[in-house]
Amino acid sequence: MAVITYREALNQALAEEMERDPDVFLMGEEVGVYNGAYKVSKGLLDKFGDMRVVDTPITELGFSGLGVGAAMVGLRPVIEFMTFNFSFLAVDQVFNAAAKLLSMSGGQFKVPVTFRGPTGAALQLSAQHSQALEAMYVHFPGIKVVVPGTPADAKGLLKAAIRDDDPVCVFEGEMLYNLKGEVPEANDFVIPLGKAEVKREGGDVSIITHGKMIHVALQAAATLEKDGVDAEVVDLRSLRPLDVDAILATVVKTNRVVLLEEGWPYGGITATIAALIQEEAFDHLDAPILRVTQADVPMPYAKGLEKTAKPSAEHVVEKVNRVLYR
Amino acid sequence: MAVITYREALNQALAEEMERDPDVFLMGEEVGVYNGAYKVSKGLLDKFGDMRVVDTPITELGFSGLGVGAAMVGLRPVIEFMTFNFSFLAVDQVFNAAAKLLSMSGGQFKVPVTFRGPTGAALQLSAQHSQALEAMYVHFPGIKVVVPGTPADAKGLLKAAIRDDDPVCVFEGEMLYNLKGEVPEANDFVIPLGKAEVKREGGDVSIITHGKMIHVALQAAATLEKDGVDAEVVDLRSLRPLDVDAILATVVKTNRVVLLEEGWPYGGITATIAALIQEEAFDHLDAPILRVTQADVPMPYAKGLEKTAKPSAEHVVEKVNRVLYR
Amino acid sequence: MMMSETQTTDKKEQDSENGGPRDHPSPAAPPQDPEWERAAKPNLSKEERTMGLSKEKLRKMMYDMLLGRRFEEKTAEAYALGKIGGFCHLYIGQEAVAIGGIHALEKSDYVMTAYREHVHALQMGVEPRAAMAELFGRIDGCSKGKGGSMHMFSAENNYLGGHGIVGGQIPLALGVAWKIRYRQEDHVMQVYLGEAAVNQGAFHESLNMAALWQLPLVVIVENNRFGMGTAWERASSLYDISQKASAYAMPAAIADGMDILDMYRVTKEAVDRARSGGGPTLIEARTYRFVGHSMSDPVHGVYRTKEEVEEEKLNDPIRIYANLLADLEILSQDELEEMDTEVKKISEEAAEFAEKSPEPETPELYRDVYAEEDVAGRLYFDGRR
Amino acid sequence: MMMSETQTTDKKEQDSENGGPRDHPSPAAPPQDPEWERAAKPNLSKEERTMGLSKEKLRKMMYDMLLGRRFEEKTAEAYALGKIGGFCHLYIGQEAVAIGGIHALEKSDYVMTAYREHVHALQMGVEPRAAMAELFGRIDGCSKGKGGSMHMFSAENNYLGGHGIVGGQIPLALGVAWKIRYRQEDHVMQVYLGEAAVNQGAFHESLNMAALWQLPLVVIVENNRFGMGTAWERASSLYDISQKASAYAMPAAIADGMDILDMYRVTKEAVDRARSGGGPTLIEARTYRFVGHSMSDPVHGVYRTKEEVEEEKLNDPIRIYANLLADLEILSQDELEEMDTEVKKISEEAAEFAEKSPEPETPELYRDVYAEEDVAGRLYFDGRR
Ligand SMILES: Cc1ncc(C[n+]2csc(CCOP(=O)(O)OP(=O)(O)O)c2C)c(N)n1
Ligand SMILES: Cc1ncc(C[n+]2csc(CCOP(=O)(O)OP(=O)(O)O)c2C)c(N)n1
Ligand SMILES: [Mg+2]
Ligand SMILES: [Mg+2]
Repeated sequence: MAVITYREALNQALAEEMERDPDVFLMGEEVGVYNGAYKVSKGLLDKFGDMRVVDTPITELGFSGLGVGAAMVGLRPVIEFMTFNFSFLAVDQVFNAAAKLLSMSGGQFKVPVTFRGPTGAALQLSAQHSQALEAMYVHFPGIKVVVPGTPADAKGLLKAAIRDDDPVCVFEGEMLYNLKGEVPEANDFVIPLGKAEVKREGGDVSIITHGKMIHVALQAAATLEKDGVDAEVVDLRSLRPLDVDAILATVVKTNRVVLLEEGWPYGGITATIAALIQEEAFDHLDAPILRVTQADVPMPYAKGLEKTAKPSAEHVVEKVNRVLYR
Repeated sequence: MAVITYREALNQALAEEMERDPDVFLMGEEVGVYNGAYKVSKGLLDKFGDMRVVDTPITELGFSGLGVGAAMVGLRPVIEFMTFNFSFLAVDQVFNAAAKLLSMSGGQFKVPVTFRGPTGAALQLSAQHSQALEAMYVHFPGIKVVVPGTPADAKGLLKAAIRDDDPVCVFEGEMLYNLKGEVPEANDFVIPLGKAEVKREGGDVSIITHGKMIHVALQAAATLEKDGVDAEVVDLRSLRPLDVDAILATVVKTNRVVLLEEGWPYGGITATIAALIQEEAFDHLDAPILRVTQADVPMPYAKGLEKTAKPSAEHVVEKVNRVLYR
Repeated sequence: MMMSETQTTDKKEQDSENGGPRDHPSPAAPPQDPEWERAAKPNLSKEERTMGLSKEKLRKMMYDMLLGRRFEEKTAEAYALGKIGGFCHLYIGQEAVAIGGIHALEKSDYVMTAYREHVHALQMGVEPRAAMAELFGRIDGCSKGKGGSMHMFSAENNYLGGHGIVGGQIPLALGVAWKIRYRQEDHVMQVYLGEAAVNQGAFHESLNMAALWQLPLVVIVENNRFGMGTAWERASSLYDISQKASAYAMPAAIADGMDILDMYRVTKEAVDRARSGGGPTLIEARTYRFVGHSMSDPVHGVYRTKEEVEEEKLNDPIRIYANLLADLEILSQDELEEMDTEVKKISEEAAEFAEKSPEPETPELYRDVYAEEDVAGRLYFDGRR
Repeated sequence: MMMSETQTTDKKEQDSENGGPRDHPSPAAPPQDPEWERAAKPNLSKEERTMGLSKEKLRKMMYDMLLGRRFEEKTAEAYALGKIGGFCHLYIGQEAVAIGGIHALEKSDYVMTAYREHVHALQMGVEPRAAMAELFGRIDGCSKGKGGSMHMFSAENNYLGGHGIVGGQIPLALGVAWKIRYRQEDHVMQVYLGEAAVNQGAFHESLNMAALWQLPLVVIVENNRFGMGTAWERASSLYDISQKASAYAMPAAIADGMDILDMYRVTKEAVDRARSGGGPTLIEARTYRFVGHSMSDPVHGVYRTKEEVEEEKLNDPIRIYANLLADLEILSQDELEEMDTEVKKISEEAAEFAEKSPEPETPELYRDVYAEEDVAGRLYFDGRR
């Protein structure tokens, strides 16, 4: 297996799927001539030409709808949001069109579109540019949502998303683009949606998370290990479909749970998972499920405040100690 | 106290606040000449003139932003969404502007705007017109959310929302507009945000809900009563701020909880409340918290399917029986 | 007329100039002739107006308008009886627009519109019985009863719906036009919208991309002068919708939406241009709604007077066309009545069929939500299945 | 020039006509003269160009541009040293636009812009030290360090920010213009945006309402020919932004954004019209960005050549203006250098001040999220407090 960056993994996924299927094209702001605001589409314009790697005007609502419409009639568009923060302008086409067309048409129109881009906070981009929005997307039936946290997952899940016949939103991490990791080269390497992965085995407590936060969780687990606590880290990878079996399995194994996400708590992913666990594994819980999220405020610009606002390994360790009653 | 409809209660609230404060104005589609798509603003144009009751072009993004901008410089706009289903087009101005301006400006610009309109399903309006979206709004810090379920609450909460210095979203119920109830006439009748109300006392189980669903809950409670089960029905009324004390009090009292909401389950209001209860009242729970929501699908048009998809008293009774292990 | 007079900017030429703004020529805007509108509708003899179309086609247009009218009258009846629920928007008075416009298309072309769509659906080939069953919310409906009045679809007929968000269908139609260009097909995408949707940002974002990429998109604005209760002049600072195309260097035209042949003539020119790679066109069809906005809205009262409606009804597109066909001896009064009896019967039978068609069963609730359900993990979180 | 030639539709007159579409006159579109642009910038003598403005004001304009330039050079320096984080968009090359535009305003008028805003903030009265402290993310910053480069605000100076969503500030500005009209004040709202924001639906929805209601809004499009790496001609089917105003029957004008006096002249006319109840104006300021889109974007390479940038730099607004003032003996070379030393010193001191200003403390995290925190119930759900 080659060691490549998360960015390169996404780039490979796009290139391979575009090679494989002429109906796949990439559209968004700066994806072509500029090679992508975060260079994810580097070289694709040269390779595939400007009908398949398309620079758009800054019109999120318009080109998102274009992707949905093109998908209705058989293309497999990959629509890039420069970041999901800008997708607020486009959600009508995602939630009122993409999510509902199959149902409203009585099954006649599939919408195999992929929406992708970075989610969450990078460094000091302040309130409007630092939002982790997967929780908003996952709320709407008809949409599928994946959140790769490693290069291998990025490649395997993006390929799966593009091949899937439903609208799939791929939430990437701006801070992950330079992350290196081993990635299978096989052209048919695909990670099926709905499969979580245990990123670290452990027996004392379960830390369940997704995306960028798996690295925070692993960091916390390392700290806890020094302290004699053996934490299991479960990476959900896919939020809808959700690997409930994997969640229940780790709960049954450790009986103690800390949930971690990058976004806000009210209506967050962790809220639904906590509700689900207490409903389906009530008797396996030796302590209440605790949650770690970002501070429930708009992200401030100041370096120190931002750092405090973000969920950290310290926060996780503290909650783990609480569920362990230590 | 006079007995009036929910619609009239909202109309009174608007008229009284506009009388009281010249900076309050109502803007939206069809609010003026047409007296409101649901006649909530009946007579207001004649009373206050076309600078204070303003018909807009169909441009949700534009006039929502107008409301936020006008609020930045001291007006107190009430922006009506004909229904919240159309507000997807406007959420960028609500979540990226209204929710964040005070914070981004370091406290310099308050945004005393009110967004209001019906939420949830009426009868056979199908997928795009039947969404209960309060869960999406409550996710964003900086926003306040209220969901009146009775005429008195409608009047008291809308008045409070208009007087509040933060952006407040008032989720009304299309199916509630004709509901009659006693409403205090006093001009200074205001229901403070963040105060839940026990709509029915009971000792065996707590049904916690909000908005239109309180009537489904009360219906379920009536059925259960015949069956010897004494259910308490807690109406949250305000979702952010949230009356956590009232929630914990009823849990401590009954030790069994069923949560009910009109919207979808993933990221729903009930998910957060379940997570919160199990975290803060773990040892008071004699059974897992169960949730009742609408079917996790886009709302279908067909009468029977729609009925099945909506949360019903039967669903609630069934879950209550389960938390009572009967 | 405007369409021909309005010239577009040639992108290639523009892009090839590399000197920056000062070198880019300003494309022509619509002509300033105050007579523009009459100019837009040339003064043609009765014979000329038929453009040499076959007798059959001319009769078919009449038949289609009659069917649309009678089908919707039946719909109103069924709605009053509570057989149909939800929002229901009738097209009575506007028939010439969609029927004239769609007659200018080939079978392989696509159509999409808003929620005032029954006639568009029928014209694209949806069986009256399937349309009526949809209105009744039955399993034999063209959307299996899941869409209703606002969301009819027919994949086999390239009818792409039926959309409820004002302006929402425009970016979707842009995507279909994109697909045609992408696959180098010679089809055309025709999208209809009400004049009030012109104010939506989606309209402007889409027209810009359609013109920028010269996509085969024909945008037909049905200007019936009201968006619910709001008169167009209270919603737009510029009355002339066709002129808005000049902001996109896009050809535009005005059609008399009460005259099916003028509608056909104007649309055909735009469709031919789109098919031959000439890019998009904006058409403003001036029409009028003889009925309320929806079943709950009175025909007149709050926002328009009885007199206004009565006066506009003198322009009934069916009567106007019937007189023309009679004068040209293409369709006699008797033949017209025969036709009418036939379409009434079809509408009648459609209602009987719908009445008999079963409601979708409960398992349908979780069908058509996802195309690929057979995945690992959980897709539904309502704990009901 | 265009502004004067473009006539608007008189709403009152239009509404009073009740006959419907066919009676509504089509307003004039921009002139078709291919020479429009040169026509837009009249051929004035050096004296005429100063429009009889006082020597002080003419010097102040120079001072302001110099300060803007030096302040941002200091900003770039501090950014390189890691003192400033996040996105940082410099205005170098475009100074004449905002400074000329804001000089046409009264103290009681309002300004709002996008994220390329340092100079707008300074020009509206934000102290250089408060602006620099904001960039450093310190408590003495004009937004208490919570906004940063993209979100500067100053209530006392009517500077309304500093917005990060392309086009997002336009509806907000519309709301401020609405408030001015609502309170019958004689203020003016001036909103700046980049040319790429013109494609956003928000721009169109807002212009329509501004024109429909004749609000005192002056919309200034800073056409620096690129939205990040996308040349305007690759993003819009029509090059001439000013012409887009014809879709709203709104007066429009083009200004030479590299010539502060032309910018002032054109803006002043629009501001006076707005103040006197004449409604909104769209101004296209043709300018150029001498630096990269943001600190991470190279000055040239991918989307524009070194040669192009070098050639445009010959139009440096500061040099152009300095020469004019020298020729008119309003500001000598020595005086200019004195000025330059002064503004360099101010920028220097601003950085020192920012360096010393403390970071906001942790309790600030939960301040300014809600204006009314003292409510019943829970507002924050992170379980941290
Ligand atoms: C985004 C959005 N806003 C509001 C509505 C409610 N609504 C439905 S139809 C309508 C009027 C539309 O008028 P027009 O576009 O002229 O079409 P017409 O009804 O005249 O055919 C409105 C406001 C909606 N469906 N979608
Ligand atoms: C809605 C939205 N989409 C995308 C972006 C990312 N973005 C930031 S600046 C920019 C280019 C804007 O160009 P222009 O409007 O011309 O302003 P300029 O940077 O040239 O001053 C883009 C695409 C954004 N901030 N907001
Ligand atoms: Mg209309
Ligand atoms: Mg630009």
